[in-house]
Amino acid sequence: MKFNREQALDMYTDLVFGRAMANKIVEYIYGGRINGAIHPSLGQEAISAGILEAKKLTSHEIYTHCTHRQQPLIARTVGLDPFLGELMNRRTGLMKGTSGEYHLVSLKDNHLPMQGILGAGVANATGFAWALKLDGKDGVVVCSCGDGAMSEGIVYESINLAAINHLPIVYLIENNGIAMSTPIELQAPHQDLYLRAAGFNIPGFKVDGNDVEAMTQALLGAIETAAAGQPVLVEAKTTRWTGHYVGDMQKYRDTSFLNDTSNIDPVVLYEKKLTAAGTASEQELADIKAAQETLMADAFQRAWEAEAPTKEDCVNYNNLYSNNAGGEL
Amino acid sequence: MKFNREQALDMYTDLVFGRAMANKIVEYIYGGRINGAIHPSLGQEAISAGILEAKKLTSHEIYTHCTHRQQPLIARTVGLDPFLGELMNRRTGLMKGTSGEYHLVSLKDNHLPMQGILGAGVANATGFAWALKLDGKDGVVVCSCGDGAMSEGIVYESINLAAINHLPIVYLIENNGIAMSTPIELQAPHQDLYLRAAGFNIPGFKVDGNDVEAMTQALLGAIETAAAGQPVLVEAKTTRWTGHYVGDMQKYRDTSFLNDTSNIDPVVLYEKKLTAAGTASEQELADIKAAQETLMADAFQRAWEAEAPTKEDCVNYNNLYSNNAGGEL
Amino acid sequence: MAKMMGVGALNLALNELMQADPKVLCVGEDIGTMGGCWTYFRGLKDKFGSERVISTPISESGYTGVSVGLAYGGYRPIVEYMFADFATLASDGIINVAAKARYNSAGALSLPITFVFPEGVGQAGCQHCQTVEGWFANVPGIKIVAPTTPADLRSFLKAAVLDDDPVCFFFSRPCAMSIQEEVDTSDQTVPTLTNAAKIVKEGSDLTLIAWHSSLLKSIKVAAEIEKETGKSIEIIDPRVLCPFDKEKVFASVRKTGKVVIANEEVERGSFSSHISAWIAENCLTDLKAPVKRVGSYNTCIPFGAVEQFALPQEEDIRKAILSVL
Amino acid sequence: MAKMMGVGALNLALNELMQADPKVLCVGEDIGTMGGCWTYFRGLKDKFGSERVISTPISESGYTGVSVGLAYGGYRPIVEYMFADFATLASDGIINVAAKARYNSAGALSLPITFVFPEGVGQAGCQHCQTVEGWFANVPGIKIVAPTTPADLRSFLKAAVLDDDPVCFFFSRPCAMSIQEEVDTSDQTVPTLTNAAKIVKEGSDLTLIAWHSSLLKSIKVAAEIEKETGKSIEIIDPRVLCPFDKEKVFASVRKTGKVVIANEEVERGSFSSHISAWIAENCLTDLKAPVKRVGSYNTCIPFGAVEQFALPQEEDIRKAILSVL
Ligand SMILES: Cc1ncc(C[n+]2csc(CCOP(=O)(O)OP(=O)(O)O)c2C)c(N)n1
Ligand SMILES: Cc1ncc(C[n+]2csc(CCOP(=O)(O)OP(=O)(O)O)c2C)c(N)n1
Ligand SMILES: [Mg+2]
Ligand SMILES: [Mg+2]
Repeated sequence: MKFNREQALDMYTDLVFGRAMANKIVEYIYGGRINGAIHPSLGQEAISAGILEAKKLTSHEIYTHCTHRQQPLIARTVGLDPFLGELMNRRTGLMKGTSGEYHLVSLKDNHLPMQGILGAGVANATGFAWALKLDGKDGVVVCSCGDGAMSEGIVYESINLAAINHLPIVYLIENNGIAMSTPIELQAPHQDLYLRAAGFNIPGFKVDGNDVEAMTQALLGAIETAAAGQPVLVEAKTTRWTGHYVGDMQKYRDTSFLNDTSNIDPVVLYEKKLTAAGTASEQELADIKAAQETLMADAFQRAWEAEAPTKEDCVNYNNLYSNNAGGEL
Repeated sequence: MKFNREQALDMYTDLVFGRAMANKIVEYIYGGRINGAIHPSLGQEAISAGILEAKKLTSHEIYTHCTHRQQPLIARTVGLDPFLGELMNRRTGLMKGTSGEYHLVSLKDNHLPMQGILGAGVANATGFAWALKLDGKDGVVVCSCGDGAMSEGIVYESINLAAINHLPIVYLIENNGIAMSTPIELQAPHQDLYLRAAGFNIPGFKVDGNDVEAMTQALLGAIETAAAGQPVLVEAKTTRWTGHYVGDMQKYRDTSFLNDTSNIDPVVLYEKKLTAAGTASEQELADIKAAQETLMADAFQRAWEAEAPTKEDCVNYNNLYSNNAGGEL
Repeated sequence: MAKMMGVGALNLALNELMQADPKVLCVGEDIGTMGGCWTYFRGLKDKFGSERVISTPISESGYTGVSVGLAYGGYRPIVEYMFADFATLASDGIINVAAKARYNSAGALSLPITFVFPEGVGQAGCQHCQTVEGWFANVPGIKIVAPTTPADLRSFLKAAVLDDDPVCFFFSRPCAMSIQEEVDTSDQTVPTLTNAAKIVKEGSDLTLIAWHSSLLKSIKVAAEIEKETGKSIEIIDPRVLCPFDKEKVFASVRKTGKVVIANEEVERGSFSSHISAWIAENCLTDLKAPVKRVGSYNTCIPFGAVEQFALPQEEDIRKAILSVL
Repeated sequence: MAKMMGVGALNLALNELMQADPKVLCVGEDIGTMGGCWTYFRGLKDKFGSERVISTPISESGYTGVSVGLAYGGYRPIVEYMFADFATLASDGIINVAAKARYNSAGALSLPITFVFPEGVGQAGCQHCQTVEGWFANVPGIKIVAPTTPADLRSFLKAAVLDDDPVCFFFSRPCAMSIQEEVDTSDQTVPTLTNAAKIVKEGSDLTLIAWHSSLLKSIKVAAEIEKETGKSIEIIDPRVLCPFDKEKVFASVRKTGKVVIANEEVERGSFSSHISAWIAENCLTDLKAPVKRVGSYNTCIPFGAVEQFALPQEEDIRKAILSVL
């Protein structure tokens, strides 16, 4: 598949949007402006960008279930300010800053609920795909899951249900080779997790998760398959650059690969490709990047200055139960 | 592999032991002498018999985790009277008749704990195999699981752990094509469950579960593989003849296949084979069968006449906690 | 009016619910052609199709999570677990996901889903006969419903399903498969889950709070004791445990000053102990005697007919009443 | 003597346990090279090898069941869940399997296994910050241990692991990663799990029962109130919730007649409500005021620093004490 200039610059923009966001998160955390364990997507931006581009290019309505490492995708989907408000516990957040970046949900934006319990959201996303099918809607769920989360049994229960019932869902494994401190070798008896698809009679294949065009293309194909009622498993291979969360010193692994990331950096790789092909000049790309960085810095600043939720926001029983069921119950 | 006459008659004896037991269970339940939902092995006797023979012929110490349908294997392993005592809630039972046929455990007999929660015992058996490995013992666990129970996620979590850690365990799927009322088609997207092995990088294959010699041979091979630190998955194809439990009227399926079971009856099939090959005469086989039937009838009668557990047996807090931790706690 | 058992009443409620709203679905094991292990899904698949009566593989965690997803997708799933003991397998989907769903959207989304748990004994031992509402007592975000009689099973199942929040619905298999009752099938009233306790019988000397099998035993025993002693006993069936009808219960306690709570939970950590705590914390000066609880032994349920040894019997309820009356 | 935090004390206990008995194993996520999420497994893998310090895939249900199997196989596993909230995923293995293991062998087998749950807040929201001992209160067959101070964390972890039954061990991450204490490392005494409550401070006007963060707050608040009012407050740290040290607690209540219970559980269905029930059921005539409980709001824990809004604060404990004193 050939992407045109507009599409290419779209993908590039998403890549540098992601990169700018990850860098800002690191900066804010070390600056003491964000608390809690936050999982930046540094080095994995091509996955969010690929999903975003596939969403734009496909004719099917796409719903996404994101991992904790798909912050660029989440922010693009629910809006940057609502995302950052949640990241920094601000009333400007999608959920008024009360329930946090781990649990974002916005059905009106096609952003399915995220769960802090690994694996749990995969089942929810599968159920949502089922609802689309029951409704006779032309929709597909792209459901992401980390390599570590793939060890949870509920993932296989979900895939089994999807396969038997021909649900319109793409399971996307974001395999960055590590789960917190646990390398894939201790997580699975082999590194190719897409091979698990065959046991459940669904197609499965792998793709270079650092190549945004390959990601987009793989997803577009998978989305067609899923839309036709055939769930499918796509494994995107990528690399985690940072610790599990910002602040994690990573004493548990050799990080010398970071000395030269030119072969795995999705941003650099795409810059090379675009300039080599003459699709865009270095200057054009630098301008796009700078624009995203400014946009990001401004948004972070806005979030930083926004007010925090109040105690009433946090312990409001109407946020717990739908009807006035008697306060505390 | 060729089995000698002694081995063949051994297997035949186990087959008719199982058949006699299943028939007696049906008789006792309809006679109102056994309560609760009991799952007879009618038609599936070759699986228990195959495991028993493999246990005898292998040089490795074998521990078994049984399904609820492997009653002949259980009875042979823990003893017929202790088994029947539990089946009928008698003080002669392995657990004094208090905890029932669903939960038999006898480590001294290499019989691993059975759980009434499908899938749970598979994880326990995997852990036991791990203990064998840690101990440096030459032991192998043969861990059975029904086709229905194969839908539980914990099974895959367990297989993954076994595969990564090279545990000495054979996972044996007893695929009788149905789970309670649910046919395999509604349980899995394809009928060959052994194909799930590849996704976890362990060998997997299927075997005719109604052919006792094929069963034995397949298991002997699998046990060697497992003993060498390579977990393996064996799927035995068989057929459930009765309802899920005795009393289940099976309105949910077509049972016309029962009109002619000659091609799936493990007892008849083996009788034909043995007589055709001249290994034994019809009379010899009939004598063996009659002996097992008598033995079974006597054992059932003994159990029936034994006394029930008392209230004190049932609510004894020392059976709940090891040390005198204060009665009710 | 029609005479029916609890399972018949549940079946009626399911028919009514599915008829009224195409978004109502049933999810569970063997609920299709077979009609469920306990018969109350019978006929639904033929009437509403296997798309709405979803018979699942044996994957309790998976189908719990998937059902939550169906609810996010606009459906109103009724999710059955064959035995309440299997709540352990569903507990993540219920406790960590469903119960938090509305909070995690800051009140923007509701999650209408009903988890149905058939509980109580049936000669199947310690992993198939537990009484487990207490396992969910410490979980904000879910409601807990535990009716006993056929008429209540029908109307409170409807109330649970029509409620917009996650509800755990506990019913007693032994009750639902034995006692029969005339049910007014024309009555379409759906009760609210608030203030749901029912004064089964008024009285002034003792408040007897009970549900499921113990409620039936309590009614019988109370009548005998009233005859023997001339005292009068007020019997309350809470029907809904959460939101608990504190008002009606406290009012009764203020009147009688004496309380017995009876059900089949094991004593330690039971829902009945929360009720006991609430009563003592709120009605201390009204109490003329300590609250007395009757429950199962703090041990496992033995297999087979001997299961009765672990459960509270009429004799135990009688003794408890007499000890405080 | 050595000054250490709770996590240091846990690490010391693990070292001592593993050194003393080769059958002791650790099982959990990221406990190998990384030393666990909360640091207390540090150094163990290097010292005892990855065969005994088993770092698992992210499969809580699976490794719970597998650990039970290891215990059947003669080992004594210590099984960690990174966050206590994940207890849902382990609950089948704990509640239906481990808790029933001895009963199901009619007392023939013991199952020595310890499940370790780091709980309490840490700015990670409603699925990572819950306080969950109440979820296990209604389960016969397990013991429940919940120590607070570094010295107690060490000695009660040892007691839990050396106990022959399944034990759920709950500790507070915020406590274990903040307060430091001198621990007498030469003291090898292992306490029993029975009669384990500790009178932290004697007093005669009110019994204050508290654990984890609330215990620390309680000690501070009680001292202030004592100064202000001249009354004396007895503070009890139960340390073990099951078997609960009813004797020591009831004796205190009989002396003081007034009770406040403080911890971070949400109020409804909490372990503290069982304690309240036990006290009222056993010491009714001694009570001069209703038992008062201080817990978290009956809602979810918000994400980030605002989590404090949902938790009991010193001010709440103060108010509760003053309301009954
Ligand atoms: C059920 C569960 N277990 C453990 C955790 C703690 N945890 C959060 S992220 C993580 C690692 C996840 O690894 P992976 O799925 O590969 O995603 P990655 O962080 O690499 O993107 C762990 C162990 C959790 N949140 N939920
Ligand atoms: C977790 C769990 N879910 C459901 C059940 C109820 N149940 C007992 S046996 C059974 C069917 C099992 O089917 P399969 O594994 O194929 O074994 P089979 O009976 O065919 O031998 C079911 C649903 C259970 N015991 N445990
Ligand atoms: Mg990863
Ligand atoms: Mg089967």
